[in-house]
Amino acid sequence: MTGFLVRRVAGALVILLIISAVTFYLFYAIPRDPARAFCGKICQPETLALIRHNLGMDEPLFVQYWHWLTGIVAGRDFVQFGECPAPCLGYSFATQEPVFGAIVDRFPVTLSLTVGASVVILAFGIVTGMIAAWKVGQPLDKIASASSVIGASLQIYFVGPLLAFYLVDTLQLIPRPSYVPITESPVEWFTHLMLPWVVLSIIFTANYTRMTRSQMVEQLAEDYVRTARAKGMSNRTVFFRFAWRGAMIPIVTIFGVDLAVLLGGAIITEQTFSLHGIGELAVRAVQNTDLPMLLGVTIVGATAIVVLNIVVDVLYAFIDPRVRLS
Amino acid sequence: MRSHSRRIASITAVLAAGALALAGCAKGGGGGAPQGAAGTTQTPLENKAVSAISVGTAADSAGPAPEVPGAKPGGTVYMIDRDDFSHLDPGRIYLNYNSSVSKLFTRTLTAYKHEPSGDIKLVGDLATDAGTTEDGGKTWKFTLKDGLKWQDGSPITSADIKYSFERLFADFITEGPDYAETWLVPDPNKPFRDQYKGPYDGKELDTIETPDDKTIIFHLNGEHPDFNFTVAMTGYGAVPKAHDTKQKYDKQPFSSGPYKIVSHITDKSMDLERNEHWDPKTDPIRHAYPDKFHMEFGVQAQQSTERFMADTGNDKYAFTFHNAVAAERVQEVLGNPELMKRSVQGLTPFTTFYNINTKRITDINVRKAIIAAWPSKQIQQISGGEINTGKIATTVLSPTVLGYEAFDLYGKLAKPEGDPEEAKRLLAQSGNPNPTVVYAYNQTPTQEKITVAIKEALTKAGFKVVAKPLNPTTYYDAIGVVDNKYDIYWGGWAADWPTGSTAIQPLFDGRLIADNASNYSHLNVPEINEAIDKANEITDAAEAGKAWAAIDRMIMEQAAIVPEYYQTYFGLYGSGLGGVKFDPIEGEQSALDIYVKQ
Amino acid sequence: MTFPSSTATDAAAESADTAGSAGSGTAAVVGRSPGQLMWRRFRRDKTGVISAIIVLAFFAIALLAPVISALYGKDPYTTYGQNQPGLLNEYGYPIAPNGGISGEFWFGLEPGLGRDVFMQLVYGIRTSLSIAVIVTVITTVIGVVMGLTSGYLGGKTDYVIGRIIDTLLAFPSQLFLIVFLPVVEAAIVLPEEETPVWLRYVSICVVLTVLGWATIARLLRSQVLSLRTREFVEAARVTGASPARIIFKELLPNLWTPIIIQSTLALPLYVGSEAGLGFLGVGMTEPTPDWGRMFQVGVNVYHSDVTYLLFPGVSMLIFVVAFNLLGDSIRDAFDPKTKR
Amino acid sequence: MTTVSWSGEPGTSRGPGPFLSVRDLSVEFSTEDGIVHAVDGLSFDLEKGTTLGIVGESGSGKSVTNLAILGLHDPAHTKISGEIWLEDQELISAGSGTMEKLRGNRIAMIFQDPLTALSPFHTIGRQIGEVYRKHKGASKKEARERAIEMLRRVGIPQPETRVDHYPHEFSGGMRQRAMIAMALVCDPDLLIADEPTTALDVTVQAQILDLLKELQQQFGTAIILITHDLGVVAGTADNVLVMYAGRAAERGTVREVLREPRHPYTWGLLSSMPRLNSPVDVPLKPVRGTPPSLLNPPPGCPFHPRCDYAELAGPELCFTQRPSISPETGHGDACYLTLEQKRDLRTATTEDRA
Repeated sequence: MTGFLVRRVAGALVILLIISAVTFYLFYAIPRDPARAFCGKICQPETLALIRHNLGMDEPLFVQYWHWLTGIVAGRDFVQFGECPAPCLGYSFATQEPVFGAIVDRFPVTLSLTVGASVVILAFGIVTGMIAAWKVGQPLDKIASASSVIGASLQIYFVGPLLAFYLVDTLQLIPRPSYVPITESPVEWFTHLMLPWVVLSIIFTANYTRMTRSQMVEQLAEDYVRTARAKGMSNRTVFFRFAWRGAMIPIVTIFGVDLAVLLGGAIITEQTFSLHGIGELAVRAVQNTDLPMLLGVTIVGATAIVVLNIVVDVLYAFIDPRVRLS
Repeated sequence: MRSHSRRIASITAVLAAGALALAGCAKGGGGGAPQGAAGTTQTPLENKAVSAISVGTAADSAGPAPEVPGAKPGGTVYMIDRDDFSHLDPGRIYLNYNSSVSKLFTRTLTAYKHEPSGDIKLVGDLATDAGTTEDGGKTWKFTLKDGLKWQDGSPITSADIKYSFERLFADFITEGPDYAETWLVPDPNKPFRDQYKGPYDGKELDTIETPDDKTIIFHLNGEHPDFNFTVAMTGYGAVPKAHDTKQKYDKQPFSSGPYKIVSHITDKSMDLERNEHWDPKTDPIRHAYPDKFHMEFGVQAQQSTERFMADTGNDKYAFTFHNAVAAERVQEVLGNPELMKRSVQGLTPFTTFYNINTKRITDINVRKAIIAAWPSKQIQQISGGEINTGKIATTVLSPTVLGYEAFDLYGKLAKPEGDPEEAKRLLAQSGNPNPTVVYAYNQTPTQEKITVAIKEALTKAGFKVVAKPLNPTTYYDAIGVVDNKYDIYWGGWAADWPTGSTAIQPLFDGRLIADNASNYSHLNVPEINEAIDKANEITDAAEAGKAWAAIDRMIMEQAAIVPEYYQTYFGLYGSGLGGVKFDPIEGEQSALDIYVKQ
Repeated sequence: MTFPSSTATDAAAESADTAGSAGSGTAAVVGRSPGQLMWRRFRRDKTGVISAIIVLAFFAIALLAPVISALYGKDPYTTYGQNQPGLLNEYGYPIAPNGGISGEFWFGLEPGLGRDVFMQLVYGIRTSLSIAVIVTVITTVIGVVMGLTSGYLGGKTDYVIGRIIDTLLAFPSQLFLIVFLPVVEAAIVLPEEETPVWLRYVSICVVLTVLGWATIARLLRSQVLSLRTREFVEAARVTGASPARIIFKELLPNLWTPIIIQSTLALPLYVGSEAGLGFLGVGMTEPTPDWGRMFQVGVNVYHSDVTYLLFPGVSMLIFVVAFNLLGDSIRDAFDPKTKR
Repeated sequence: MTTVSWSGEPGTSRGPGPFLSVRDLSVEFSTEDGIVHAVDGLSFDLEKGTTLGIVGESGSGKSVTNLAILGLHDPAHTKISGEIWLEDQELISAGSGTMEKLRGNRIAMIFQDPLTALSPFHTIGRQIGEVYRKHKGASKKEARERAIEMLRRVGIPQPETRVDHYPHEFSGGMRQRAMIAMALVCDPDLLIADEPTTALDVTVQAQILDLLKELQQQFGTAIILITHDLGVVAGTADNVLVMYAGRAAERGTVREVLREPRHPYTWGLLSSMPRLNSPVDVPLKPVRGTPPSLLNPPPGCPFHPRCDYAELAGPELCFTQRPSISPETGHGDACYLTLEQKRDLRTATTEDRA
């Protein structure tokens, strides 16, 4: 287990290094001058040069990248912004705040959104999938299958505004989506995030319904399930204790892969409902060509995905005793 | 302001912060008459100057500000907007949006006072009057009022003011205006930072004299008769030496105004509370009725419009500095008298226009043909009509600038949809009936559509149009290159203060052409350059106004730009608020007279 | 002491038999090829057939767009609303109710520019579908090649390809999509040239492909890894078959099912992604008709003109649902074990 | 000890009779391609403490028969008719609750491939124990002790630690032993072993078969041993039922069927089997052709397309009419050839080989 973790973490670090380098070089390849953003309306060339120096942009690209890397460990000191304690991902070109702080600040929103949506996706998707599998071929199964096909075909940017329009504006059934810290008011946290959760999870839920159903059907045809039945286990036991375990393995795997997609979905969802999460931060960074922020968000996003994938692998070992973490 | 229209700025949210910072603040003058409740039909904003701008007296400068009828102190006012304030350190402020909020906690030597009549007066804010000069603008003297205090209760002294100017030379203060810096060093033609490096290494700037705690004297290196307008810019606001946290000051400025910042979470929220040490008797422009302000950021125009329309919960007590009614909801809002009662409307100091690169299109007839063929009406329709954009413009100067004169050299108001026949005639004169023009545009959804219309209209007139999309984040970098390969590209501007000098000189003085400079049409006509110099020396405001209007006409005769709009602002606020007014100087809602209805 | 009877699939047939689904068991007996069987099963699936007809109809519309345009008498580029007075009001919205639907403009007019919605939709299918098809084909080919190479060769190659796949899958791709497109173009096109339409088209394909192939490659890699140790492959190897032969004759035939299933899954996803790009403002540029851009406009104007959002929304929903159902049917036909 | 008889009237309650009695059992699957007649009118009996070997090729219906006894078929796609009596309990008409109580308790089953037949997610101990808990109402602790005891009984070393292992940590033979332990944990009266040794190597096969025998002697369990391997039958079973195309082709005691096979199909099976006492250079003779389609079974005797002697019984008989098994009790087979014809042909072939 320890060996496994050490190797996986090392691998993850390499991946993150590659991603950061690619992103760094790629984004810096955009023909633009961020220094211009720090210069007044009527900008003197000397001022521009001063700003470039302040930002460390007068150095070769690989030196800049090196500074960026060391900043994460040791912190940096910018003339333009002041001190930036470790872990320093630089300062935003747009808001002039430390990138790391901004991300930490936004983290609870995105975490609430994705965790909540994951719960909806897994709970609802798996439950409906199991119901469908339990009632294979019966009307309930057909309804579940049909609605999951439609759900899987929907787009966040189509459903989001429509639901908001009808549920919030027209019918006023639920409050307008926003983020209330759970520490402040758990109830409001819940009610205000309901719509985003639903919208973000619609597409995924449908997929998990389909997947759970087909996995369950497949597992129910497995030999060991037949053995369980031959042992006199009741249908319920067979279904929930035996087949379920087997069906969960591919679902956990797919969920690990989906996390990246879910994060992408969170971007659109946050954008749709104006939630100040990391996704929204990212989109603004893109719009502003806010390189440090973009880089920071990309790295944090990638880190989240990589770490969660390790978690999924560990989880995998718990679900499937055949898998050994070595 | 370099945002094409609020629609583009707010909805597609693609303008780079850079562009926003560049956009500068709206120190334009003149009063687009605020039109509070305009009923269900839109009241047309006339193309006429409403420029009752004057310099106020010491009496005008004395506090307290005249009471707003019906206003009572107390309550919390909410503010929702798309963006957080990019800067709060006065030295780094150029953007109108930052200025609007700074007025709540940063005071300047002079400020604009909005008379109930709609007239605007430049009055002393920290100073007892709008400043005095006896040598045509080379030496300026200001005297501080009594009873001025920082938020910790310590007095605001002339040394603080001097220090506020000195620190503008520091290497990290690069975003704000640099008029004063350039004028306060011995040689205006050399980089000012080479001549003084700021106060942090202990050196003082000897061109600012503080004979006592109340008096401050500026010795400029030239005649600047409108220097008292210059120091009204938030960029020259007061910063205390004892509490200057350098870079950190940008997030937590030390208050000299009626409120202080109690918390500021970047991009999310900012909370203001009363500054008990602020004395209303010293302040001619601020009321400070609410006890608190809670500001929320990240609300797109679409959402803020919806929230104002819904008018529930705390949104009842909300206003917005900058967010306009989302273009797609304008129709709905205009049709709802109840909403119109809670709307704010007015002409901003911003003008927008299409630069014609005179370096590439040297034939004036081709330039005139472009203006003639231009589909102004179609563009306005695509952008959501007049209320979302502005009045179709025909001049360089905005009606909000002192001295503005209305004229329409190319008959655009008669044929706003474009006159292909006239354009063809002009092209025939030029000798090339089918010139190729490169139209570069900011690649945003609205701009793409506008491009379709422009291409169609110009093609009809015989042009061959190459449409060149530019990345919104690098748009200004691309068109800012002197040797750019584009012929027509959009731009916008607002004067830094309501005289013609900052409205015209940066854009059309041929001697200022440089990479990243703002003379995007690259116009370099000696007569115009000379006229600019002359106009700059006129000390009488009305005379100067006339001179600038004449230059305006000269520029339009050169067909250097296709004027687009005099921008309008149209915003909503919650039903629980009173005293929400349009600020024609900043071109957005003002927080100074706001109160919670009780 | 066993019967050397019948075929090598003895065990498989027996278990299929005992499981109560004699499908594959009898297949060998009747002697139909898997292709024929699949076709037979598919034809019997009503949902599948209807979906196929709908999907084909979409493709037909895409192909026949110019014909439809000629019959209908309009094109997707003319700004009817701006050229003819009385169609759009001063805010650019259609004056007639329901987004300006009329006998002349069947699906109404686009707010702002006043182009014909029906034509936009018809030509928009072309853009969306062609991009989706191209990207699906390319990602599948790359994915298959990489997956096969990685799985078959193993060792260092596998390690390198595996890490590339990991990296790509760990990348927040939504972000990458938004940022990468402008970068690609800025790098290629000279400032004074108009960015050609095909370049944006190609960039979209390239970006979607770069981020898309990893999924299928990962899937095929694991499939190949499990196939590689199977007897028939071992046998081929022992008998000295060349790697090419093993890959093309032994491995590939066994991979067709996952490949086809994966690509039917992917295609509607790419339709969505392409529209998503348009929605975020980095998709196809004006004036090329594009569904994603219609969405973007639609989401902005739906309060005043909901019709304009509904047309692309519902059309896309129908297409994606039909394609997903078709995909399911194809999957069932290939692999009756997971019958719906 | 006669195993196979026609006693008993369908539908009537029975007095003391054979322990297990299958009467006219038919099993049909509906598939997309049509109806598959997997088992067609099969009858047989089984007494306590004896072993019945069911032999046949793939798809001959032997496994289906036994799944029908356990009621493990997919009810949506399967039609079953006939009767199955376990002492005085009719199984086909029994409710699912009754069947649940019987399965694993009175009737247990061992499957061919212990790797796939055991749940990979649960420990061996738990899988054994849960049967005991379900049917005997034992506590977790008792179940665990019972599991250890059972593991010890089937010859697994260190059962105290092995009980907590997962199936993938066992070797193939050990897994099958565990499987047997699981089947026998409730001392069932009837054990159905479906190809219990096919997946194992030869030495382990023998051990497993010995184990089954030994346990049978200890507990008096009746065993149905399904196999396609006559060798296994020869060493283990008391009686044999040869199945072909869902029907009984021949039945009798092991001695009868192996020594004096009557049905040409049985001959084929035997001649395709290597013997230790026959010369190595004599080639084995497999049954030619392939098993018939159960969708469209050939008319007449289902074996006729593969039978070398079909003409001997007359020009049409084998091709048009289905032979039924005769005589009704004792050593019987379903063939139109006379006993003399069979004996002559049999002698001829045996001499050929010898």
